[in-house]
Amino acid sequence: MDKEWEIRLGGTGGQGLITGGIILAEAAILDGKVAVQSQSYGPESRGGSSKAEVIISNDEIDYMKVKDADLLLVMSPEAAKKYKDEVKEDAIIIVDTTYVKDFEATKGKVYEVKISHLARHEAGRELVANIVALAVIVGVTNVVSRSALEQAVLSRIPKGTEELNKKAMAVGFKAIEEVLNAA
Amino acid sequence: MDKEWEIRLGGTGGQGLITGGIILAEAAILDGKVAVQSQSYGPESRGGSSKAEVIISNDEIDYMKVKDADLLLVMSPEAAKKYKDEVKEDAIIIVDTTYVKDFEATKGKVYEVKISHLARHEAGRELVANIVALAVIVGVTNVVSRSALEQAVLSRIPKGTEELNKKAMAVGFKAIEEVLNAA
Amino acid sequence: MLAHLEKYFRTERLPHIWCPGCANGIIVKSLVEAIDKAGLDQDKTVIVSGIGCSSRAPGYLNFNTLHTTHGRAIAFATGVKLANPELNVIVVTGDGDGTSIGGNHLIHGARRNIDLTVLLFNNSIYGMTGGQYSPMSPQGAKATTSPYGNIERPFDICNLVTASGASYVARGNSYHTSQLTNLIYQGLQNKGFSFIEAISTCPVYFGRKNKLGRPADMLKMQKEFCISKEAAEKMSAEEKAGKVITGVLHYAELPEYTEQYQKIVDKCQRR
Amino acid sequence: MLAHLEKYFRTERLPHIWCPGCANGIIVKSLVEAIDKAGLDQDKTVIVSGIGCSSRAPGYLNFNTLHTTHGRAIAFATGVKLANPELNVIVVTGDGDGTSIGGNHLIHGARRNIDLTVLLFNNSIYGMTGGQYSPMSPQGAKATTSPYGNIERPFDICNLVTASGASYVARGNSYHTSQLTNLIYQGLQNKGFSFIEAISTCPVYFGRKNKLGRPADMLKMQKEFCISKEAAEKMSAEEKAGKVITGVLHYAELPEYTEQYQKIVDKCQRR
Amino acid sequence: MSMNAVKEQLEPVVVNLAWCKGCGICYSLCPTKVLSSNELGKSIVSEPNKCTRCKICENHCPDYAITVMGVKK
Amino acid sequence: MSMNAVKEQLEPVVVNLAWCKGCGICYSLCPTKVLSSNELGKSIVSEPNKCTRCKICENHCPDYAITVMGVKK
Amino acid sequence: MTVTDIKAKLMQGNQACAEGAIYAGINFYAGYPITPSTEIAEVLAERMPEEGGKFIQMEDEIASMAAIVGASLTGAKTMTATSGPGFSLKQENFGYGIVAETPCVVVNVQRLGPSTGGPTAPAQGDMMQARWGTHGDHPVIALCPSTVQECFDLTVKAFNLAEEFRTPVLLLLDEVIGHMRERVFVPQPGELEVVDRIKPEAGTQNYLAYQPVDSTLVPPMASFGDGYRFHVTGLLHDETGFPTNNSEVMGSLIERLHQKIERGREKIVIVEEIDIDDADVVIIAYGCVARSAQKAQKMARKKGQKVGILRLITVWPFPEEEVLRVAEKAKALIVPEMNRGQIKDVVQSAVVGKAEVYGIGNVDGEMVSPCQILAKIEEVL
Amino acid sequence: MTVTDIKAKLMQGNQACAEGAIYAGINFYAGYPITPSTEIAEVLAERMPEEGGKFIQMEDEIASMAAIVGASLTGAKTMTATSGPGFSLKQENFGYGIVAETPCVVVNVQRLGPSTGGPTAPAQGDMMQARWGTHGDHPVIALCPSTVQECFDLTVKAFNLAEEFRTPVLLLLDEVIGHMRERVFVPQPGELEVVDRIKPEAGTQNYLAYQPVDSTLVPPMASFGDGYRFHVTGLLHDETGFPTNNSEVMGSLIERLHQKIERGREKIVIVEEIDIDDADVVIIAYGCVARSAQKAQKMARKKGQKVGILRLITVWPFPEEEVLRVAEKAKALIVPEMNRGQIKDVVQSAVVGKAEVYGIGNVDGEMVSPCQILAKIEEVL
Ligand SMILES: Cc1ncc(C[n+]2csc(CCOP(=O)(O)OP(=O)(O)O)c2C)c(N)n1
Ligand SMILES: Cc1ncc(C[n+]2csc(CCOP(=O)(O)OP(=O)(O)O)c2C)c(N)n1
Ligand code: SF4
Ligand code: SF4
Ligand code: SF4
Ligand code: SF4
Ligand code: SF4
Ligand code: SF4
Ligand SMILES: [Mg+2]
Ligand SMILES: [Mg+2]
Repeated sequence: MDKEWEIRLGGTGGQGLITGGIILAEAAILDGKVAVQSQSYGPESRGGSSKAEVIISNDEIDYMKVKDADLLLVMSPEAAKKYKDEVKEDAIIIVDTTYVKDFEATKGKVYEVKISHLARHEAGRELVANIVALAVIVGVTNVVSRSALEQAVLSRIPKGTEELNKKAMAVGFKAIEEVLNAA
Repeated sequence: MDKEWEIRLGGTGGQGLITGGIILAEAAILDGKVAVQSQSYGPESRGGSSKAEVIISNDEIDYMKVKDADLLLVMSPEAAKKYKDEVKEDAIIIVDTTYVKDFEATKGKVYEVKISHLARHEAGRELVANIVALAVIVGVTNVVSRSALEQAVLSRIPKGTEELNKKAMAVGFKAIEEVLNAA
Repeated sequence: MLAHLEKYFRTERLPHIWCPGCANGIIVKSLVEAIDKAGLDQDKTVIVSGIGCSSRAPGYLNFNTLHTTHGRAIAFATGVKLANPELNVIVVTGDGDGTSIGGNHLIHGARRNIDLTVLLFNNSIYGMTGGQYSPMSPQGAKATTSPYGNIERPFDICNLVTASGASYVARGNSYHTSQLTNLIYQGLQNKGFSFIEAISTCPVYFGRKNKLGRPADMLKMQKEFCISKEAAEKMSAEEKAGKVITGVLHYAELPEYTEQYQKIVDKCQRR
Repeated sequence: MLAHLEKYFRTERLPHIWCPGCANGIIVKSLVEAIDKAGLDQDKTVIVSGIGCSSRAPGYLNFNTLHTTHGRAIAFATGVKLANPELNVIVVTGDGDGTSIGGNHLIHGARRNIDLTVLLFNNSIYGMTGGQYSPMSPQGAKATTSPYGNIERPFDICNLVTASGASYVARGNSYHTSQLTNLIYQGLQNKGFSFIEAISTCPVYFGRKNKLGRPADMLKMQKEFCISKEAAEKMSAEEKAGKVITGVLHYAELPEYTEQYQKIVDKCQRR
Repeated sequence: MSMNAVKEQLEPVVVNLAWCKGCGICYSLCPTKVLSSNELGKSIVSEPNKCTRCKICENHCPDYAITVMGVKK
Repeated sequence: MSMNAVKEQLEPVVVNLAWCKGCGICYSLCPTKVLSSNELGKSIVSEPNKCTRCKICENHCPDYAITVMGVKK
Repeated sequence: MTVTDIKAKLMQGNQACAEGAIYAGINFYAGYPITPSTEIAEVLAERMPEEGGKFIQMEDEIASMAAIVGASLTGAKTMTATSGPGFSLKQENFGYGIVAETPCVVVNVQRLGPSTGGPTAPAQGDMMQARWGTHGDHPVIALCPSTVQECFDLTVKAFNLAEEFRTPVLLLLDEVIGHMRERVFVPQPGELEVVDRIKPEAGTQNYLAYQPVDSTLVPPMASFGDGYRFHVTGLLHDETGFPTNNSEVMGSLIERLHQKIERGREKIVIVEEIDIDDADVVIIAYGCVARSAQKAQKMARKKGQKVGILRLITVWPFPEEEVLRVAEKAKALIVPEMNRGQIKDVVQSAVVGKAEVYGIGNVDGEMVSPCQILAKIEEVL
Repeated sequence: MTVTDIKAKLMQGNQACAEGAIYAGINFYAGYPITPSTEIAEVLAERMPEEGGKFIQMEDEIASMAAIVGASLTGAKTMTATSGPGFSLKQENFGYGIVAETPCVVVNVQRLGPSTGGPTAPAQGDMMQARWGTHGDHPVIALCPSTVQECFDLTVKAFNLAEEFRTPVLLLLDEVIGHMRERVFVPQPGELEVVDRIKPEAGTQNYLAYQPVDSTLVPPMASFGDGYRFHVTGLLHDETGFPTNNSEVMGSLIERLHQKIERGREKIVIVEEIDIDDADVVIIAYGCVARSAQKAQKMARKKGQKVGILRLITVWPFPEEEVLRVAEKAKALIVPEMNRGQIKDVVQSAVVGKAEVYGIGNVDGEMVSPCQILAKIEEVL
């Protein structure tokens, strides 16, 4: 990939989106790219909505905030509402239909995946929804290489959860392939 | 009196010189004059030397600090040393010879009175040395009227010490008269 | 709950910001029930807090509410109470807010025996900032700033407040809700400095870091380790080991600060 | 005295700034004698103070000396001690410095049981600023800010520090000098937070305002109202009324903070 | 049997799903397993007839999301 | 009797007048009235032979202005 | 009314400040002793109960600042006094008072800093701290008396501004003014304006504690106990008083806090102009140093030098227009002060190069003397 | 050494700051948690014992500041980190550190104020507080990173300056920089300069703790325990360290404290100039906003607009000369910042009317965007 990717991941606190953003950035660095990850919090540290932003580029990145995203992931209805318009015309939008029902895009191409549901029921724990989501993202975009993703995931997760997370990635890749094939 | 009086009272903490300065200023106001009183302290509130300054004038007083005094009272050797040169050529200098021995003036006219000694032995308590000193000052200079002085003294002292203080004033007036007569 | 809810809560601000399963909400319910039992006039009641998760409570309560700076609630409350002694003043604070940065105001409020009712939510952690240890974290506890286990010893805060001069000191917890309500109620009745430690939970930070299970598990633990003073009196030393004693731990009739001050005013004005 | 004087005092800075008859000088003498008895290496000993008349003491003592900000001596001392546990760290403070603005650091130092020896000069007043009441002024006492008599209740500071978690707590006074020396000495021996309240006098402000006579009279009063713990044990309640108990009031062997910390370092570095 | 009483028996416990955060306290503490969780972890009344009106659920719900009707049986 | 011993008997107590602030503690507390005050209130040794070397004066002088020679009689 | 109708009293600056507070109707004082401000507390400890008010000595300055804000919320007029070290400690809660819009008066009797510094030595070293000492963007009102009479009068003014603008107001004394004594003509009741709490109109429904009702942008303020049950927080909030994360609302609160002071400029900003019209050199001075300036100015005029004075009575918000106006006429401005040019730099920024600006900065605890100023006049003329 | 020799790591700004401290040789950290600075403490709680250093969570920010000054006196390299409310509380003891000349590093990760404000919203609202927050006249060194790499590098620099100039040094981060993650090339040991405590020469007799021995005016500093038994106080003192009331000595201490920083200007003041030479408009920016400026500047240049950047890496002492030099060439200066023009005013004062100065000031917790800057460029060109 050669273009600069502005990526926004939106959901609620506890869905692990900030970790998701970090992993994505770390994977990009492993791929030899430049990456910046930033985020926003609710009051002090808890409650409310959560947002992670990642920019991945071949060149130095000046401005670290995402304005109109090239890639948007939404995992809560609030995030969907808040961020769906802040995307580029040709953006890729990934929607976790476990929580976001009836998503109506004004711009971009939408991919609907029951991410959290798959995490809970296929991978085994909803906790890894973020990892499923990352696999979905990479499945659609190849914004980072699969090997870099795997390496980055494995270096950020608690010891003893390797299998769970590998499974989550597999579930994600599989799910998005199905969606892509169906399209 | 018509001139502006810059007065400096110097000694050690506990000699009541600040009270002395206040009484002098208050008396001046009773006389219908303008007066400013200022002072300096040791570290936070205790120890070391103590200095009170009073300016008495018929006009508004701009600058409240005394530079070269018209009238200097010194009640400790340190104060004598420190302040004896910061006087006008024709200054009046009153020295408490109880504590200040061998005072050598470079300028001004010196009046030597054993103020603290008189306070202790004639008035009855050294505590009223400042009042004795005020009477001495007024005796030499008439910087304030005797009646204003008495009124000011009586309004500043603790109840029950009226007689003691009146006596102190009398002792002071008498002592300075003797000095003046002797001169 | 419903009747109280409409009357005492700013329901339009609910649900509150606390995490799922955080016991703070349970303790606030006891507070409201105690206020109801004591029959306090809502217009004449002020609830003051500092900064922390627990200190967000006043925002949900339909009284005069004052959310101050971290640790200073008792100092603000002292101003409120002394300026207008007719107001009932309640302070809501956390273990960090009340015993760490705010420890000095706590002991001085107690010393003055000023008529405040202080309810301290003790979840053994700084919740709001994401799980650092507090002066009430147990020895050995894991927190983000004690990755190797906490080496500091926690205060026995009831003991400390008693030694500072408070007239009423009690301890309750978020499992034994009717006891807690009653302890707060008695604190509200006491004319003087009343202090109630309410053992709470922070399932998200304290619970996770220390592997204490789900929110319900943490409440069940409280049910186990908290024993009432009355029960404790009948127990042997071994039985009491590891237990935390709840109930009214100290009470003394003492002169109250604002009343003492009023005497000076009366004396001065009589002259 | 003479031998100690040259060795332990910065004699070129004497006479000190304290007013005639102020008992601070007597207490400092006991401190120096205790240090001598304990054989502390002057080069390895740091004396830390806050702000106040009593807090000027370190300036006269021939050690590493640190005169800090008002109320914060224990916090500075905590930094000194934890950064270099080989240093003996002594804190000199006043009743205002140590229990009013500095109350929080006092209770937290005690809670951590960090190895400091804290000597609190209690003259029941803010001397340095000219005689305002302090959290240790007796009820009814006159001060420039309590012209109608103090309505606040004083701390029993030994009690409070004990409740905070200190391992050694004692009270002495400026009349019974050898007892005081001994109490400080024992505090220096204790590896942990040691607290000694030394009852002092402020003849100029506290004495005058409360008509307690000359400096010597105030010392004689101390001789009367201070009774040792041992003597008190043999006295009836009536006999003890109005008396202040001196001696070692609390002692417990407890883990010391810097030693506990070292264990973490050792553990980490062994890995 | 009044309408209210009927309703109380059919619906002894009411959950306000808008406020329920799915913490699990109520359904973990309910002694008779009246309550269980839906797929989002929120509380649902699955066995209303087993309810003893002990109010443990209401008392311990941190989100004021549960109301128990009537009085303890 | 050595010179020192003689000196000690004549001068059992030495006052450093430069440091003495005249607070009166020593001469008020001295049980045998060895000490009294000069006209500035400072301490002077007026009855040296009465001194018992009890050191009450030295122990309570806040200004380190008194030294008692020899040991308690 | 002529001077003889009124009894002149010899008062200390700190005492006049305390008596001014009583005149303004103070109900509550909380403080912690510190040289050279302590007399304010001492006078009020005695006087407040006589007037039915409350005096409390808190455990420290942080608590004192907290207590006066708390008391203010019950409707009381409140004050605290301190000096540099205590002023530093009050900063956090001072900022709280600004955001929570609680009227109160904070006195700083300046001594030589930094740190413990020279506790009895005078200085004017906290001028910029007064403006910027607490974190975040905030406006500040600060008044600076030059006479003991002004200690009285400006204390009354400070209470008035606090009530009118719903904000803490600073009184910046210095040790010289605080401790000197001169005569004060104590005004009769009614003689000076006294502004009381601007409350919501009787019968107000749906009172919003942080919603302005007119162009002043100052919301009327109910008291705890009045029956409105409002919420107060130091978090950024909307007009209900409840916290928000909405950036527009947060930004507009901060903007309103500034604008309400901007709009009140005319009422707030006071300067005294002396012989400005023909002046080649204008001395810009405040506090005790203005007294030296006055003496120097008279001496210079006697020598025929065209010197004027712009005395800053209000220092914050800074009298930019007034200074610029003077700069446009005069050749040189001299700013003598007892710090290293804190206000001089602000003057510099205000005059955008329109006049040369010279400073005299004493940081040794000695008052700037008339001689120092005269010498500088010679230098720049 | 080429880039590939070094392993790039993804780090958070706060983490890079903590790791920079470790690289610089930190021995002691004391702090109190506060958003958005807490990660610095959390990383160091874990890392310090591994390195043999000490971490302590104190009871509040006042105690934290006290503890690092105390620890510094034993020879330790020390640091604390906080945000606005805590920074306000540290002010008194920060001033003590300046007067007592104790090296230490104080980090303020700025959030939206005033008061509790917006705890998770970014801001640059404490720039002037950093300069003037403590009472009395004092100099300040403050550095402002714009990248995560700089969080690392400038932390090392801050420790170095603290040691070299015997003074507390401020690191002013903002929430954006503190919380964002980007790659950091962690230098090898020896690669970055690390300055250690400048002690009295071995065998020094009659060591005077506050007597400079050379033209730097920085006295060598012994540690407690070294055998010198010196005295440290926050009172103004002479070169022995003992307090004095002598006005000359007091004044000259304050003067020396300022002069030692003045003389070190060259070592202390760092700016980055981008495309300045032909620029009509120069953006003066710092911290996270410099990143927006960089993006805007590139976009403007693409449009053919002659725009340059002066990035302030050192904010205090203020790079007056550097700014003036730019002002003499450019037509207009734009100062975008996340406050109401704090640094803009300082720029204004520095350029004495030589160039027009325009500000962009966000106080709503939103970062200044490249668009805002571009719009302003259009406006002023
Ligand atoms: C002066 C200051 N320091 C630090 C903080 C950050 N802070 C906010 S809440 C908190 C701790 C809260 O802990 P606790 O009082 O136990 O409340 P909890 O969140 O656990 O209920 C801290 C340190 C702050 N807001 N202000
Ligand atoms: C922050 C701060 N607040 C107030 C003061 C003023 N101050 C100096 S000493 C003191 C009280 C000292 O009382 P105490 O500790 O009892 O000491 P003492 O003088 O009685 O020995 C006060 C309030 C100060 N220096 N700093
Ligand atoms: S962080 Fe902890 S204390 Fe705070 S709301 Fe969440 S669970 Fe409760
Ligand atoms: S003021 Fe009191 S405490 Fe201070 S030196 Fe004098 S007598 Fe001692
Ligand atoms: S206790 Fe309350 S919030 Fe928790 S699951 Fe049950 S109803 Fe929901
Ligand atoms: S009232 Fe008791 S039995 Fe009924 S649902 Fe609640 S906990 Fe279960
Ligand atoms: S006790 Fe000491 S200072 Fe006091 S009078 Fe005696 S010798 Fe002098
Ligand atoms: S040693 Fe005893 S007897 Fe001798 S002078 Fe001193 S107090 Fe008196
Ligand atoms: Mg907590
Ligand atoms: Mg004291």
